[in-house]
Amino acid sequence: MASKIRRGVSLYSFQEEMFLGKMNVEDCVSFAASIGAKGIEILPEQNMPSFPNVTDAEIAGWHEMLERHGCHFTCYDMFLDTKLRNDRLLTDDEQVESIRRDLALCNRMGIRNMRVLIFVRPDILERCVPYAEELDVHMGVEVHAPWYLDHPWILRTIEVADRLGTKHLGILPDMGIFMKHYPPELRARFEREGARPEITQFIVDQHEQKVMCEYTIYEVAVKMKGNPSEVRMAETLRHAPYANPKRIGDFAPYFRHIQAKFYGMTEDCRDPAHAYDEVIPELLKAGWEGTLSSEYEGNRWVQDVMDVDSREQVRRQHEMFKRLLGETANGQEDA
Amino acid sequence: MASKIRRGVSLYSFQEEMFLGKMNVEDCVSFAASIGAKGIEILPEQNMPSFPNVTDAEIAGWHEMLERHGCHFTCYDMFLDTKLRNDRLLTDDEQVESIRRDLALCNRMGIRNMRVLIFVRPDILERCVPYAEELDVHMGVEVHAPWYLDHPWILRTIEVADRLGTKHLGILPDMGIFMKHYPPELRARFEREGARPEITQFIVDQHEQKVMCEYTIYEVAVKMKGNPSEVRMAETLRHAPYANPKRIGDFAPYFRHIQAKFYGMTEDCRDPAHAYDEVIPELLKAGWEGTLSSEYEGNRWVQDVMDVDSREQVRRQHEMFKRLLGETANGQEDA
Amino acid sequence: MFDKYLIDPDSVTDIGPADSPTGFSFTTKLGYYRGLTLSMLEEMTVAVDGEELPREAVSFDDGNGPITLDEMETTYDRRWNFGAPATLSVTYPGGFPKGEHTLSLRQRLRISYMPFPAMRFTEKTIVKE
Amino acid sequence: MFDKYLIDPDSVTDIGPADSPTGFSFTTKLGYYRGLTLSMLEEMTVAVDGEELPREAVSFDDGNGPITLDEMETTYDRRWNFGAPATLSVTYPGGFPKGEHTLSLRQRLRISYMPFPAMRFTEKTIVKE
Ligand SMILES: [Mn+2]
Ligand SMILES: [Mn+2]
Repeated sequence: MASKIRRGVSLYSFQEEMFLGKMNVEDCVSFAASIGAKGIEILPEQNMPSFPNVTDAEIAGWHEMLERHGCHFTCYDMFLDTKLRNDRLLTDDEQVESIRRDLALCNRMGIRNMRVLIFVRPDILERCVPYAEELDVHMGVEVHAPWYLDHPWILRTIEVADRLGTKHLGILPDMGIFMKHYPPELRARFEREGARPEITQFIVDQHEQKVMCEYTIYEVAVKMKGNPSEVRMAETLRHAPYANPKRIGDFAPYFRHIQAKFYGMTEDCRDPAHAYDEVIPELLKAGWEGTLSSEYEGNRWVQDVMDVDSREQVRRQHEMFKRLLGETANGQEDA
Repeated sequence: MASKIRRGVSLYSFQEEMFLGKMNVEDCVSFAASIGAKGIEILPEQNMPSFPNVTDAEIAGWHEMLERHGCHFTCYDMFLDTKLRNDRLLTDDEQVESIRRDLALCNRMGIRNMRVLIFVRPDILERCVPYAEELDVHMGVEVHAPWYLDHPWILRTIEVADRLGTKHLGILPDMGIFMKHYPPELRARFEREGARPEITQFIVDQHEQKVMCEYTIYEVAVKMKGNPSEVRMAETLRHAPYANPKRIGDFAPYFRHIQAKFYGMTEDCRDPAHAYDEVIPELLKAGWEGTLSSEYEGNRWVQDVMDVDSREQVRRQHEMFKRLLGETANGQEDA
Repeated sequence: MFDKYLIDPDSVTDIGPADSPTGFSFTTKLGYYRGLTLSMLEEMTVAVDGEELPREAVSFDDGNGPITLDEMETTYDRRWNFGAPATLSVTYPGGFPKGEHTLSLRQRLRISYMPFPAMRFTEKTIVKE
Repeated sequence: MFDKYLIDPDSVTDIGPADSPTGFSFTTKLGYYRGLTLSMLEEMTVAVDGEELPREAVSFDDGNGPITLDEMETTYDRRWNFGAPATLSVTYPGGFPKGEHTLSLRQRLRISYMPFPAMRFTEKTIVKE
């Protein structure tokens, strides 16, 4: 039986090349199509210069471009500028209005999933549910490390969704929560900045053993008298818990899209850090239907020593996805 | 159908009165019996002055004393002094030997549950499993906040237990992981030390909303320029996550004893902080069999302004247990 | 995340009369993976050889007209887009100094989902003949 | 956790000849909820009016014979039990000063399951006629 899991990319993945003017959005879409990643996740505040005053003609232009490459939108990444002003936070009404603006644009673009930033308050989202239902957009709170699926902040959103009985509020996991091993790209960067290999090895070993991060930070900062790069590397552990992949089944009804975070793939197309080999089988077991959307975030860790090649990194991740999803040459392509 | 959950107390609960010489161990046992908490959890390093050279006669004396009050032992709290020496840590062999010593004493005392400190390495425990099996003692790693059931460090112990197929290694939850509301005793203490009520209210509100603790600490320390008491109060949030009670069923096969942590009970016998009203129904639903063992830890928060009355606090907790367990007047007493 | 790309070192140009420049300008980008409304740019601090220039000396233009940093603070209807070059013009009598000197830029961004302001920094060596 | 109970203020007594005391002693307890092997007591720092006395001036006795703090460091076969009073004797020529003075004690304990040493502290006002 073919899996219902589709492959896609977030335009976030190509931020290095787009920032430098080496790729435009169509280059990204064209490349995604070439690796069978037909679902496109967009950050309007990154990719649409006229945001928030996007015209119907612009939207039509996007759709024509996507169709040229056989692609389609999967998800809209929203932001909420509660600190728009320096003299006060947005009021609750203003926050609801900002989200409603995004929901309306998302709907106009024909997108049915919206990534909601994790800091948005559940009671604000509760007020947005009627609009989300009317516009048929699923608001998925991004479960981003160091949060995890069972984190009580996330459970508050689940509680709202259950209480309202709505299908338009839930979560949207960022696979960074399944970082099982310390990413070699981060370690190498800290070593280039002056961290000593014996200290970075200690940090990697502690993480591998899943020691409470505060202990490791204390060991490195106080007992080993770590230098600033070493302490900064130890502090990255605060942002990198490893959530239990076995919980995916419990939460699967609450998400329809996944941000497939990664920092770098090996040449033989393996992710040395994230436990996709445990996560994807759980998704398959749950019969989950939705898109695995590449979110390459390695550029910032390697740009000091090499030209970033986001395409090659994303290509390798999709080779891994094909392997783990059991896609054959002709299998998933037309799904 | 009567629940299989029994009630008990840890002698830890009476530390204030015992430290001050106002109660001896028999006073504690006698009191526990009076409230139907017949299961006694002991900390040999606290309650047995001859530790670790405990004689058979001393053990017999304990059993006679317990029997006088109709009580029995439930659990042995071990410690592991890896830092016994100031020039090096205990070697792995020495650690195994120390745990084996505790397992043997536990067995001699006729106790089948041993609380293992959470910092003990899973690979060390793996080496101890044969001794635990031979001596028929269950080693339960104490899941203590800020860890939680699904924490990857805990999952390593579960992985060892599953791999070995042993029934003698698992966990031992400390109910502090289910701290759903900020304890009033802590707040009041910080206010006596100089924290301003508007700041403590902010901290309580943030915790109630389950905001990521580092955010609250930053708000209090940097943005609000909190005084030292306020910052210390905010920092307590690091140690107080709220774990999902719904996970209890998944982990129930791995524990046989529970440390029922609390900081203070209201006069009408409710715990204002811990979600026992959600936890106990999950235990009942799982058909869990074992002892809820009181662990009163409020003394340190109130001793600056009042005489600590550990007995009254424990009594109130057991009134709550009786209510939540559905015990009738004659129900559980003889179980 | 894009700190090293914040200043285009080849863009440094004097402004004002050629024989008595009143300052210099250079091309910069926003150090962030999306665009921001101008009100959220808290600081763009320019320094020559490590010496910071006054905030009032700096003027920003992303092609939609020059604006001071103080004016940006309350500009809620104009965005600086992702990857879009903008010009920072700096009052600096005599223009950028001849010879080898460093030019640095610190951006302070108010990102709503982060508890603290995001700081971006770059320093480039500029050689002017 | 038991900081406020670490010193028994009524126990302060001079030691040595009555007319020329060589020091004083007082009763203390271990600030912990269990007993500890003596090697894990890293410091017991006594101070009079805030002035710390040298480590060598202090001697400990829990009823099993006096021992110096340096000797305790490598004493692995003797425990200071929970709640058990012990005597700290301090070399302090002239004995505890007459009048109202503060006596403080800081215990530093090496607790294996904690990443940093546990610090306990108490200060009591002692009035000696
Ligand atoms: Mn993400
Ligand atoms: Mn406990």
